[in-house]
Amino acid sequence: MGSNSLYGPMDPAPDAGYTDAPPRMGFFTDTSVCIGCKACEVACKTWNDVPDDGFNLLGQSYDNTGGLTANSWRHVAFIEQPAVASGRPVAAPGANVIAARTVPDTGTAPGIAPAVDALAAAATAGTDFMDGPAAGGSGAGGCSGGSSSCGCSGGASASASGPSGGGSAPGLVGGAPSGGGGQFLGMPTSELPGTAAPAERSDFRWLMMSNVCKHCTHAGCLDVCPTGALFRTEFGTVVVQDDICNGCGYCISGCPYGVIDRREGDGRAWKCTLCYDRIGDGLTPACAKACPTESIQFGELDELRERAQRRLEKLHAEGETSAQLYGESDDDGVGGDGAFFLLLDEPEVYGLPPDPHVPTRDLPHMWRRAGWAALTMVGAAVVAFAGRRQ
Amino acid sequence: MGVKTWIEGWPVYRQLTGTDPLGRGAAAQSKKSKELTARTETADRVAKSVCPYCAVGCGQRIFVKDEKVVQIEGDPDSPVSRGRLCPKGSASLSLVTSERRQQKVLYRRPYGKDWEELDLDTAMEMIADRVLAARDETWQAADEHGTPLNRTLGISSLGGATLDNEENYLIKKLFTAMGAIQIENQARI
Amino acid sequence: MVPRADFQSYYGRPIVRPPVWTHDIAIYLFTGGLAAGSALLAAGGQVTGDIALRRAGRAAAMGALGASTFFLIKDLGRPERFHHMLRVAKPTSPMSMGTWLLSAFGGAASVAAAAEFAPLLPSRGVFRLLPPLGAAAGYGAAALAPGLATYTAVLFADTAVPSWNAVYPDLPFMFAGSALASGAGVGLIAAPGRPARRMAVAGAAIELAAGHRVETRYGLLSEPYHAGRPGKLLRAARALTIAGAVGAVVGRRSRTISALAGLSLLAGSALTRFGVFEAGVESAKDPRYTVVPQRERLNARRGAAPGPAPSPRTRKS
Amino acid sequence: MAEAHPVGFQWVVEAKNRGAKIIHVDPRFTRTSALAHTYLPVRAGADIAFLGGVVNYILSNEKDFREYVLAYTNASMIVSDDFLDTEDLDGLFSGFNPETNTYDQSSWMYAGLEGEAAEPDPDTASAQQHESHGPPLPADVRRDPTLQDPHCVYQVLKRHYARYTPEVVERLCGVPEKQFLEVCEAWTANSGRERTTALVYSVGWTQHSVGVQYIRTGAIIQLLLGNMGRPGGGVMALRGHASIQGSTDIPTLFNLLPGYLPMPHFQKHETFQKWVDDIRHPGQKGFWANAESYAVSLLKAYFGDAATAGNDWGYDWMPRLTGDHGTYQQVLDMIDGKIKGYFLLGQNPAVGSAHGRAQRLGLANLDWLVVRDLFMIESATFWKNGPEVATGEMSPEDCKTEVFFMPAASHAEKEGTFTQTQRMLQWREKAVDPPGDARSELWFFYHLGLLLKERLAGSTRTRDQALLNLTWDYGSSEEPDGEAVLKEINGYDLTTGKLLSSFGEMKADGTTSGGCWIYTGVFKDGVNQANRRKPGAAQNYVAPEWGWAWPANRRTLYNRASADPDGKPWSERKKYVWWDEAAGEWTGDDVPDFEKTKPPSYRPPAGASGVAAIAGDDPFIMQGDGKGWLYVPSGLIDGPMPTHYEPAESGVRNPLYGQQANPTRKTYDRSDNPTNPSPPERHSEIFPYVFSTSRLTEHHTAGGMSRQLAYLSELQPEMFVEVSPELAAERGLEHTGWAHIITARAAIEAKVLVTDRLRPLRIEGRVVHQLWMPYHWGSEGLVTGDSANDLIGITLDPNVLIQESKVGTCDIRPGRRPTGHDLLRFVQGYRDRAGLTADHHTPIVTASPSYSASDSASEEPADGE
Repeated sequence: MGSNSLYGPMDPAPDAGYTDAPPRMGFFTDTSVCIGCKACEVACKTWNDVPDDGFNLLGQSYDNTGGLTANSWRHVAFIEQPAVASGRPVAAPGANVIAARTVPDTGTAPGIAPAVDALAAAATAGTDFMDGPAAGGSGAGGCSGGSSSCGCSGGASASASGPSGGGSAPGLVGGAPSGGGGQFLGMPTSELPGTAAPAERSDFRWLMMSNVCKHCTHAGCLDVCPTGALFRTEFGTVVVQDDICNGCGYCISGCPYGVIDRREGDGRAWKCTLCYDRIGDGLTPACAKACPTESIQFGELDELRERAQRRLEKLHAEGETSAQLYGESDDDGVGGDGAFFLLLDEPEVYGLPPDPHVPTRDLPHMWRRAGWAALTMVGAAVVAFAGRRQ
Repeated sequence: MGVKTWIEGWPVYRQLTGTDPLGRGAAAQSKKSKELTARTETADRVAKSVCPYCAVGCGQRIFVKDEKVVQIEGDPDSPVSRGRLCPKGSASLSLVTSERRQQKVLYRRPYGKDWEELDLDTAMEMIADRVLAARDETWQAADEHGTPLNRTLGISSLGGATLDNEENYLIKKLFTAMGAIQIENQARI
Repeated sequence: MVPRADFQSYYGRPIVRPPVWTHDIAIYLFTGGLAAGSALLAAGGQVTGDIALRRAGRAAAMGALGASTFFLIKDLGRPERFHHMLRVAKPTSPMSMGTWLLSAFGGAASVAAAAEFAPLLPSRGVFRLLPPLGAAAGYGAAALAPGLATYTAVLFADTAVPSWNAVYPDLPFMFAGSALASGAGVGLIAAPGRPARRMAVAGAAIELAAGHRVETRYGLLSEPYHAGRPGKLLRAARALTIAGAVGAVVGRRSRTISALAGLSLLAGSALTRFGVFEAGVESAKDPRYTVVPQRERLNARRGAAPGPAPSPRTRKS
Repeated sequence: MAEAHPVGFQWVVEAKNRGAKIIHVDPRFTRTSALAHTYLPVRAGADIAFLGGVVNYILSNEKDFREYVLAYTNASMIVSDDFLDTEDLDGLFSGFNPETNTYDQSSWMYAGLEGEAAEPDPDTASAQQHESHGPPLPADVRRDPTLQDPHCVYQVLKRHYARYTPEVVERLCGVPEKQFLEVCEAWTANSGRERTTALVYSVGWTQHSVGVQYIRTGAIIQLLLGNMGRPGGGVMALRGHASIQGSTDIPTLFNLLPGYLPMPHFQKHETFQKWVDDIRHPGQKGFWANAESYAVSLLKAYFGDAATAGNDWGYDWMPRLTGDHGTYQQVLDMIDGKIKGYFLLGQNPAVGSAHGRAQRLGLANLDWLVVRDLFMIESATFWKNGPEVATGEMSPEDCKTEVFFMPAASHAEKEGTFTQTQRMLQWREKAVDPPGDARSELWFFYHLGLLLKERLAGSTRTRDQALLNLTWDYGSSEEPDGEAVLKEINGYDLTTGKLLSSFGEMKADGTTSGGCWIYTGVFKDGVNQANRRKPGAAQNYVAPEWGWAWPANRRTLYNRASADPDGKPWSERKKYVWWDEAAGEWTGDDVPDFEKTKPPSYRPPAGASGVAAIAGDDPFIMQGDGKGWLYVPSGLIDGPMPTHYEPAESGVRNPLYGQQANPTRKTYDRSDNPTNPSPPERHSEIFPYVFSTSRLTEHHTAGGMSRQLAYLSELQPEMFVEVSPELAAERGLEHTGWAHIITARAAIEAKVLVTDRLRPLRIEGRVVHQLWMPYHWGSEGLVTGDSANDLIGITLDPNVLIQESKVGTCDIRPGRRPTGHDLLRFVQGYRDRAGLTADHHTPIVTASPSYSASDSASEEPADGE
């Protein structure tokens, strides 16, 4: 236990009592080479004997498992993104994700006016879909108006039922496209469809990311676990011990990333173990081993961080300016992630919190406030009885 | 188990006496966790294999314990795949061990409303009888001009792209010898 | 009304996972607070010699504690493994600390409650020790009671649930006040008197003041406390608490009004817990409450230079 | 590639990380597009226009790798004066016979050789025999090394593609000129001495009525740019089944024998000698001259001692083809009651083959059916769960087919070789025994063979002699010995009993055997070469010691072309195989695909034939002239050069020619196989949209190996259709709502995914919407749904008889499809509106009558009055 035991940079394994800890191990997930094949999801389930997540078409591009759950310890997110509407500079040749580029109308169809405005609207409206709740004024169909009652708003209304909604299709209620009943994606409502020069519709990219437990330096789930089922391994990873967990559910709310989850019918909490059994025998975790394009890389965290920096610099040099590392820095709110990412857009686009912190950061202060409150309570009681002593 | 062992096994005691006062690591580790080992390490044997799905031909290692397949994963030695597998290849274990796999010969008699179970040997005999009967019934020794044909058009077959070369070889050899030329596979589709 | 914030998310799905806890946990919070408030009431009665108050307080503390334990265990995914809670003692886990606290309080409250049966038992042998033991246990329980009442606020606050975590400075006071009010409610029903009335007023005042801060001081993250169903619950809770406090004062001469005031306080306290519980759940379900404050914080930290954010894709609505 | 071959795609990603530029052309934005530098949406069915545009760009800008082209291709050869191009004949080549819809190819030949043209047989997919070698061709051809002769291949090609300008590409394919030119520039700039470009296609390319010509166009580009036979170049087919290459090499195909020997044809191959001569063409250049050795060795492998010179090695026992016996002909014959029994071996045509309804109706009209599979599949349960049961057309009570479901062994439960997509054989070790009654195909056919032999024992009937004389000895245990079979395939020296080490050792005198000559060498030195597993990291990047590739373990075919005519590498950067003057042999990273000690300077003596006739600078040693063919003077059924034809179903009138679609395409003009109308016919607007189908990463073909597994089913749980937002608006389709898709064959339903990944294209000045569906679903499994293949009709590429299933026309409507009998009425309603009455016939020849000289050809709408 050290001075940064609750917050700030530290090496977690020695802090957790491993006097002779091996180097900290982790994942670097480079989404710029992810092809969304989902081998990681399947390899993980195969190795860890994880049940399926139900058979539900979610309509979230090719994501039909929705998110990380007790039954999906790897999860591939798919984001279809019209890039031009974002105002994002069109990436230079050689950049990573140039899609069909905008070209001028070639005039091969003289009778058809290039409906540029409609296209811009289409692309803009398209972001509605991507952005979910950010219902836009220019949005089309049922998404317009930013009304929180619209299915697209995903706002504070009860429509946001969450992913564990028992087999329902969360995408359909939680800010999903079809809720409003109209078209949602790239639909200029007043224009004759297809009258625009197709290539002008937008620049387009399809982002994919294999998400996983972050194995935080300061792990909210681990900190709050009352049984010690969650523990820090000698590799610095965070593992739930299924022989200990009693399913209190506290860890689920303790996680700032929404990773860990309780399995229905089983009652215990489950999440990625970073294949504790495999890495203990010197093997690569199942997902990283299967990953065809080395989007998921496993190794010593220090080395992975260097590798990630180099990759980031290369992408920046190639003009992919939106590339960023996520969870790599050890002075973020969780002391750095043992499983960190290279993203091509802002974290929240992928369903990641932009600036998470471990709740335990404020725990001492919380206890102090509770102490004051307790004293206040005592004081009130004393006052209540004061003057009645017989 | 003595009281002493019991006490020493109590994480709170380990917290108080060990290097992990907050109880977040070494002290909280259970016996089971401490003794974990990968099931590939304890397998009885490993078969070198190849993924059965597409034609990339990724190397697979099949781990067997007590005559059961316990894990299938990529073969890192393969210069084709370097140990990697796609989702289908990664699902090979469940392909092989699935409880949904049919393990019994099933028979549906003409106009039957449902399957019946059938003994394997009986099925083989019945199939052999039907092959010979269909062959005799539809045999074409020669065309109307006497040009030899030596064949039957009464029997056909489809499949082979998922099978081994050795199997395809026997299939083609046997069908050709019995005069059945209508033999096709996915390569035509 | 907080202006609607623009933000991006992944198909509007939650980022932090909404608590898997059911309303059992809200009840647990209420009964825990009730046990704590009652224990204080009992101790007061003990000190002031108000036996009826003491007896009612001890009984209520014991009963509430039993219920509390029941609901806590009931909400476990593996209830048969409840005892695993005592495997470790983790200062970083409010639930671990709370479990130890609950156990200690449980012991004390049980002995105190058992002591109330002393008159029915022969006053010889070990039974003679009961009254003094009960007295000690009663004080012990009272000493632990404030902790029991307020640790649950830490339990909620020490999570990634946005609206629980953010309000941690005020939540313990809200719960402390609520616990006092509920304890006072027991007093008003069982043995109405000045202390109970005073405690009711004090508890209600603390709860309402803290609650007001929770509902107003935390910007976007206060929103779930006044919007939607949690808002309704908390408004109802406030009304009941106010009514209870007023009733406690004006119903001085009426046993009926006092009892009604007591019930009102109890109901108010219970609804407060439900409201807070649900507000947290709502804040976790909607990614807005996770993303927006974090994004603002991040942008502020990055200074004037917007960096890659705020994304140009966000639009004003 | 990322979509259907993700693990192979790792090499693309690696190349990209090293600076390669990735271009992806596809009707829909896929997971491959997501990682490509450039993605171009293209109209399905317009690939020849696109690639032809590239050819035009290369030739009109003289961007070809001239030294390579001159030395290694037939660019300089002079084509007959009689040849007339599609440009002259409104979309037909010279020699077209409108009665038979076939070509007399003599005018396509090189000048002076007009009489030498082969007679490809459209019924027997004879072009497929060219997988391992070119069609016959005499050695000496007139050439013009200046490439100026107007009749030389180079000039013929240039004229043919002159109209495929960027502007035309845009009009036909919907690809904007600017983007198209970027691709042309990138492709040509990255080809030459120092650089090579790889062309990778997935075998959806084969599923077109001009499928072979698609691939031919790619080959022309790669030859012009000098990308063949060189590292990092080539035309790479990504095939879709574990051993689909193997099942073509050792074919379970009607028209082939192992090693691409043709199945005997009743007229052309009446005698052994005629058969062999038809393969080797006495006097021809190249390795095919030794065909008699391969043929005799095969018959020795089949019939053993019973095959003697005296009985022509048992040739007379072999069955004969008379025409088309392909899988689609078979299915129609089943419907017509001509076929009694059917074996389905790990194949699920009720879902996986075109025209699912015809497949199922065929199955229902058999006497018996044997289905061998791992899981219960739709083709085994059509009689109770099929769509036709739902419509009331079929019921168990009325279905006579006797069905045997025989559980099969999985890949882990048997040993043997798969041949992967790069012709590499890899041996699999057996892990465990198969469960229950599950058995391997090897077991099944071995024991079936024993039973048949047992029943026929003692028979003197001629017809039974082949079976009785068949060698059938594969070990003494219940499960036959897979290695024994592979050894038989490899072949023996029968005088010594030793295994052969190369097909060069095969003899025509009956002293050798070998079940598949191109596989000879897989047991080189008595070692199972396919079982070699030297780690890739421990060898050079070609990894020659992992598995074994045919022929002779060569990993890149025609790799002699990686060196210049003098035998030196074209560049240091791209060195691969070269002539080592000091050692007097070819050497390099790969096994040289050339006679090891034949120097670059070797010139064949006059009158040489066979291998000796291959010059030291002729890299394409299996071709009749040792050259890469830009122009195919003989052997293809539909033309010597690829030409843009519209798909058999298209809403677009062919802008280039009066001839709308491939005039030689194989059609089955029957009322149960209607084709949606295309211009110049009327009513094409009844089916206004273009659709394509393909695979998802998460599933495998007809779903038999994926929809049964929870881990894959959860990833793609439902049948869906992808549409652009514009099409969604036009038809009122809602995201994740239902829609139904209709063709003249069927109506199926699917969930809607509205996505920007599909976009409308502007073709010929009007908007063409394309929609896309996966074809994995059927009625069995953990996740079920309608089958996309039900939508598709049967129209085949004439060269290889593969169906056009990658493009068709359809309509799409919101909501679920009708059910029961209403569904039949609903589809009939579409047919009625489209004029597809029972006596309707789709016009084949639509070129201007003055060119086609045909009474039937007509620009007049044929609405089937």
